[in-house]
Amino acid sequence: MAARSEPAAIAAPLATANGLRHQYLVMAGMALALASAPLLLYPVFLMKVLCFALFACAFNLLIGYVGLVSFGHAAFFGTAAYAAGHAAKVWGFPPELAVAFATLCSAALGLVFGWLAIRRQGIYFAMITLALAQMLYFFYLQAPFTGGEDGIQAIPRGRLLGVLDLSNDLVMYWVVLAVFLGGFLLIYRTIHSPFGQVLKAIRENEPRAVSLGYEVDRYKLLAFVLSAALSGLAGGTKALVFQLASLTDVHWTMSGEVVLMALVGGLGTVFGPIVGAAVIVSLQNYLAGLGHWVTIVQGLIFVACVLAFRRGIVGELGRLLGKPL
Amino acid sequence: MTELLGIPAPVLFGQLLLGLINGAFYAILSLGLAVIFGLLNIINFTHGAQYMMGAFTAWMLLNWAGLGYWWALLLAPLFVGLTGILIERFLLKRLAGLDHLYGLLLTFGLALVIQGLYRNEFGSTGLPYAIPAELRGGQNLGFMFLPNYRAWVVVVSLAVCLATWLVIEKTRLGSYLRAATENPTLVQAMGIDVPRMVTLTYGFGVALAAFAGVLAAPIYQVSPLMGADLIIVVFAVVVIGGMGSILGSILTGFGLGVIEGLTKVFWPEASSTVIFVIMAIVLLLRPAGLFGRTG
Amino acid sequence: RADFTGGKVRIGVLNDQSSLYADITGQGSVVAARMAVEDFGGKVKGAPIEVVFADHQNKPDVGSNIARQWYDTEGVDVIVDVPTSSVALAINEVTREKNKVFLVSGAATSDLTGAKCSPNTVHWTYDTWALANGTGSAIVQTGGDSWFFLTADYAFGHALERDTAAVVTKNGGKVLGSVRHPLNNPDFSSYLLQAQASKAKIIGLANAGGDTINSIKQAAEFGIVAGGQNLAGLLVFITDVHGLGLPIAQGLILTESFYWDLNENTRAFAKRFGERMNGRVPTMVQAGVYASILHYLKALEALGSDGDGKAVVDKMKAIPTDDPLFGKGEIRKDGRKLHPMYLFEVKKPAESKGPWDYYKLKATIPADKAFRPLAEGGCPLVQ
Amino acid sequence: MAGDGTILETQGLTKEFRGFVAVRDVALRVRRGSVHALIGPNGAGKTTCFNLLTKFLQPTAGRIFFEGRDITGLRPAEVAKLGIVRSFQISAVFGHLTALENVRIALQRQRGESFDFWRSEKLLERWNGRARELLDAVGIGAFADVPAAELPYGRKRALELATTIALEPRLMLLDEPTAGMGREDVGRITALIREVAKGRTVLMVEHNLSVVADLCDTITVLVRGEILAEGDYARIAADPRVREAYIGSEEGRA
Amino acid sequence: MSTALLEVEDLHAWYGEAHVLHGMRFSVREGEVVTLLGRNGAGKTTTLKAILGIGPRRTGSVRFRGQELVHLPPHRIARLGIAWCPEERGIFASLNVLENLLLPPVVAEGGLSLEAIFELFPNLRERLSSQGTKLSGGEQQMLAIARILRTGARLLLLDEPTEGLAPVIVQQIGRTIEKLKRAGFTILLVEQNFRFAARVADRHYIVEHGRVVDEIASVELGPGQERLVAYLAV
Ligand SMILES: Nc1ncnc2c1ncn2[C@@H]1O[C@H](COP(=O)(O)OP(=O)(O)OP(=O)(O)O)[C@@H](O)[C@H]1O
Ligand SMILES: Nc1ncnc2c1ncn2[C@@H]1O[C@H](COP(=O)(O)OP(=O)(O)OP(=O)(O)O)[C@@H](O)[C@H]1O
Ligand SMILES: [Mg+2]
Ligand SMILES: [Mg+2]
Repeated sequence: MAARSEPAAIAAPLATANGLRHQYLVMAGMALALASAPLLLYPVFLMKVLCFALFACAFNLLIGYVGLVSFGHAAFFGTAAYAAGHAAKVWGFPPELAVAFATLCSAALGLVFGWLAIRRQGIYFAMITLALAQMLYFFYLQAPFTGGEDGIQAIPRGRLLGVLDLSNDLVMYWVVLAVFLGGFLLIYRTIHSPFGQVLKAIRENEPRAVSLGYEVDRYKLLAFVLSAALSGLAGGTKALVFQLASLTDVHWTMSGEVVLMALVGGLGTVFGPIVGAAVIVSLQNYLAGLGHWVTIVQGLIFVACVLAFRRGIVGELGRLLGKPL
Repeated sequence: MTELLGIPAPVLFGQLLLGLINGAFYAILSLGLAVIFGLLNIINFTHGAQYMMGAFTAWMLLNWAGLGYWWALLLAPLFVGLTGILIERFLLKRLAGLDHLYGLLLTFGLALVIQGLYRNEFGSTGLPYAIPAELRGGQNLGFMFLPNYRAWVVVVSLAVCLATWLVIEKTRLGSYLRAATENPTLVQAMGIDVPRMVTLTYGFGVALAAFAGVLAAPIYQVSPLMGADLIIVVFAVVVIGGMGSILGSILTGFGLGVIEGLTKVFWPEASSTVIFVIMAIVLLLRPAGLFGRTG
Repeated sequence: RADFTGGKVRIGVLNDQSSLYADITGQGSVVAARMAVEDFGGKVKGAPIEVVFADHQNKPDVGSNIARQWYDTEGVDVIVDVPTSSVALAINEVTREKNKVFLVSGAATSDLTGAKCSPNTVHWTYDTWALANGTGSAIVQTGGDSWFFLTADYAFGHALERDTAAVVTKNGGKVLGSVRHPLNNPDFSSYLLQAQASKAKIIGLANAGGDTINSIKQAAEFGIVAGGQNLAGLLVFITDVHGLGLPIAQGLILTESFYWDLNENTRAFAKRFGERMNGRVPTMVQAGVYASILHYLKALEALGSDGDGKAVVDKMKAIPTDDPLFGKGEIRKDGRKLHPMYLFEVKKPAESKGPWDYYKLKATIPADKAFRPLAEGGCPLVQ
Repeated sequence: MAGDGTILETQGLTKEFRGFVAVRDVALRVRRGSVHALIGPNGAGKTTCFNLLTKFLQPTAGRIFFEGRDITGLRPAEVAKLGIVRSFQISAVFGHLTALENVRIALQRQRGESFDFWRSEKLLERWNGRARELLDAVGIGAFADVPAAELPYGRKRALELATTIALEPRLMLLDEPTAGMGREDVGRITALIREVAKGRTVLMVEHNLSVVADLCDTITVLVRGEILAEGDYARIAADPRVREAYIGSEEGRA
Repeated sequence: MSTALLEVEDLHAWYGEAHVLHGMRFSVREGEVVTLLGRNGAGKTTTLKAILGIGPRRTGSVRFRGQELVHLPPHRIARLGIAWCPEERGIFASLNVLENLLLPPVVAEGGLSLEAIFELFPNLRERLSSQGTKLSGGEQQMLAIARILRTGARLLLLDEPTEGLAPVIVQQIGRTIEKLKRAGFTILLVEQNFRFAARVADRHYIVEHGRVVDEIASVELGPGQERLVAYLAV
């Protein structure tokens, strides 16, 4: 069997159920830290981190646990951003409905993309998702409701359930935090569910899983749709936070960015994508003041990252501690 | 006058020819990318930056050393290829055996650095580079005016592609390259210096990019970002052709140039997307690309 | 007693530092801003003035994010420059929401003083209407009465085409057709061939940056100008001409609101600017950054506070403008700064006497004719 | 149509790869409850036959009947659900999962497809007992918590067998179960197969003739994609055509 | 005692942290067929890899015709005339059968001609243009062996060459090894199938836990057989 070491190189240390207690501790610590973060840090920045962290986690579900690298995840993120923006601004949906609608749109899109792409593997899967996403980008560029390169601006944040006024950054922050934690826990649960167990088996040895009677394509498709939906949840929330949905959200560089986040944090680690998202978003934010040195410094950081922490920050950390994180 | 789908036939011929010319750039660039991917299993995201370096090297040779186009055609690939060899030796080598994503991230980071440095030095607008005196002017073909320089581009890139193809497919070297892609250890255990072969191959792929850059300098603006967006399209070409297929990347390069050219007539807005549409269709019908081997 | 937030005045230069528009805006704008602060004396009513800057990468979300953070946490009271219309429109929204001040120099869209106008925004240097009007009417009047457009396929390109086409027809010209190309398209030969086939006298380039440069360069290659057709660059900056080189750019007609070699004042400014910028000359955008900040500081001095952005802008509108680069002028109710626009022709290589000596002045369009009439913009502030 | 004694039957089974016929017009009949061997020289088409029977490959022509039902058009996973489970020529385990988890994956499938991503994997612990039983049965109970990748080769094959049995297959297809094994493991696996074959049907490919002679009731010899001979070991071993094509001069390995 | 062609002394090897070879020591004389026997995981394959300098980190001494190999890169070692047939066969999917066959460079005179190879393995002749990995398991094994016979290397390292082969072919390979020996090739063979090994080899080294624990000459295999079985059984 010409087993190209593709998934093996990404292969995460798959934790067995009993070695997970420390992960709950880290999770609790993380929730606490996030809850107190707005005391120290600018809430809008934090919200950006959270939205991208959720996006990266959703992406990681696919690459880390199914071994599929999607290069078109911006399609789900951006579609949701447009859907939420349009629903909130033009149709006057309340925020919770707008985001729910956005998530649904992305899930539906995930079903279509997944159905087309799921039978391809490795780089071909990546490329077909990229191609589909580029076609969608073109559609959004031309479609009147997206506002072309101006995007949908001034999206109202509205009132959550008619009561909570989201135009207050802090209130918005709590909502985003809740959305993020919800999404994160769902992903965590998925990984450690009977379904997740089958996913791992498929990633390890697909023909064997088939011979045991598993319809592997359906499992992959469900994972893909889940990932798309959660990316959509992140994108829709982001649109409300920044009151903006634009072509940036659907451009291939966005798909690239989420790959970066997952890589920098550590592929197939539970907390890696969160750390990766925090790092990349901070870079963008705090390096902006470096002016024309931004891209150079960013580039150097990527190079250093690959050379120094192959497993990503969290991956290396987990290795040092001898525990999967 | 004969018309086809509302377009006068002569105009159509002209567009086909132009498509072929653009295809020549795709072909050379994707060839380099395919060679590198084939052997190093690395998606060389620096390729666009290296193409740009080729163009800038030509500019520097002219303005700083007084060496003209023909020298540049020879020297720029050499210089840029050498920098490629350094990159392979000191950076890429450390990624052996890892997933392509790591190589992608590394080369992407490098591209950012290189483009940033050039921009800081030369500005973002770019610099002029004149068409060499020997190739100015053009031929009136009746249906269109064909600049001599463009004709030269097609001819020389066809020649370079063909030569590369012959060397890789028709000599033992080709088998070594393909085998080393799959199992470098075993090939080395057969007595072939795989590390050096890898280094040289990367250098060669990079030199091809630089060569395309020199060819491009007189027609496109010599600017730091000239290769930044190209890479993704060129990569699509490689995938459509079938990863690792040399012939595939050449033929697809020319073919897609033509298709893109036609799109510019019939639905100009979509001309930058058509490649991805084709990629999606091809991959759905032929999972390993047009000329790829299913494995 | 002056009342400045945080005890100081902080100016944020937000533009493209690293990509397409970095030469037009970029570090040069930051230098221009610093020069304005120095020329003003470094302090307003005893309060120090600071300049910060950031790169918005031409992405609206990155830009609006930085703007929010600047306004909310870093004591920035005014944002200047902001090229790329989509980003400028986003900042326009954020600034209005936070009641700060936005001095646009880099962006072109005339919507900023039209449907999207805001009491917190001043649009200083130029806009699509002014460009279309300057270049369009001048060319039609000199006999270039049939046009074909090469248009970048995004809202800005569409606007430029639409505005120019209107000017052309108003002046008795004809539009024979247009073709829309994707943004950052490297090869224009196909489109140029279509333009050639249209037999229009003038090929209007409703695009910007690298797209314009490449279209001009390749038009020369295909002998389009030699064949009797002429190019009209609708948004061409002096840096673009520099990038093209005179052999190719010569004869191009374009509209700008500033040229370094206009008069004593502009030459003096360019000299000082060049000393800090490697001998480059200021673009009109960078000049606009300088002038708009000077005027802003004057308003602050008169007002004695910067907390209420709308009040500051109102003050800016109340005081007539007067600066060494754009001369005397005013800011209209819709936020439009008025000054003359100039029609230039790019010199032949033989005519150029030194570095950056590129333009011949062909006509001056007086301030009252240069910009879209107040009533036609549809700005809600005007009603 | 086959009588009651036949569990699997093929008619005119043919597979062509780009002009090369790997399996030609094969009529195979496997008796219920028997251990049936498929032997033949390398490249005869044995693995291809397995791939056709389990639908990993689509036949060019011919039909396949399982318990009288035509399964020619089914997908691989459907065939598996009907109770035809195969092993692979190259050992196939889920390397990063523990031995216990490997077996559980098979047990889990019996609950129907597990698409419930919102439930805890603790749910799976109720299969632990049965999984341990199975591991004990193949003699690797002590390795239950070791990741499969770290098991020695012979034990991997044992694990694969345990996983296969967990599905309670009605027909087991084993492709060279003893290949690459040390002597002691061959003995153990032979015994194991004999054990699990009770009450099931086994179709196996094997080059080790002593194992074949030991275990199998019926032997089909495939040569160049076609059936050359069929019968019990003594009859096959005596057939000069089989000796020439396959067994060679070596005497009495049994 | 004639001088050894290959001498291995105090060879240690590690996969990462795992210490796998603990001071292997053996020698092979020119023209001999020597086997390494031992249970799964004893370190036989690792020994072959360590000789070639691929895979594990190693210390100690490996001398070929008196030349020290431990500091040489693998391709230089191969060029000295050592060829390896790996246990997982290593057939290249991107090459067809003929290309696979022609891949290893000829390092010395005296290799087999293509004709001779096809005579040995007639299956290969028919499948020349098909993709290497589309061959059946056994055919791939034949190809892997055939491939190194062409190169003229004088020392052949064969790792379980009979695995998965039909009895007729095993016999044929046995005859081939005898023929090669007569032609002056030296062979170091790793085997599980000790009946086969016993027939073709001059001497056997028993490997346990990364060490040679015993040496048995074939002639004494009659009485030595008991010893051997004792080593190999549980
Ligand atoms: N996908 C394929 N494409 C082309 N030829 C194939 C393919 N699969 C198998 N073959 C060919 O079909 C023939 C039968 O192969 P198969 O693997 O069934 O043999 P086998 O009987 O299992 O042999 P072995 O005992 O060596 O495993 C071989 O000649 C092989 O080369
Ligand atoms: N790549 C590797 N990484 C880590 N450990 C390894 C690796 N390869 C082999 N080992 C370990 O080294 C030891 C020796 O393995 P080796 O492959 O040399 O055994 P062997 O005697 O050839 O066995 P077999 O008969 O199964 O082929 C084993 O314990 C094995 O688990
Ligand atoms: Mg087989
Ligand atoms: Mg071994």
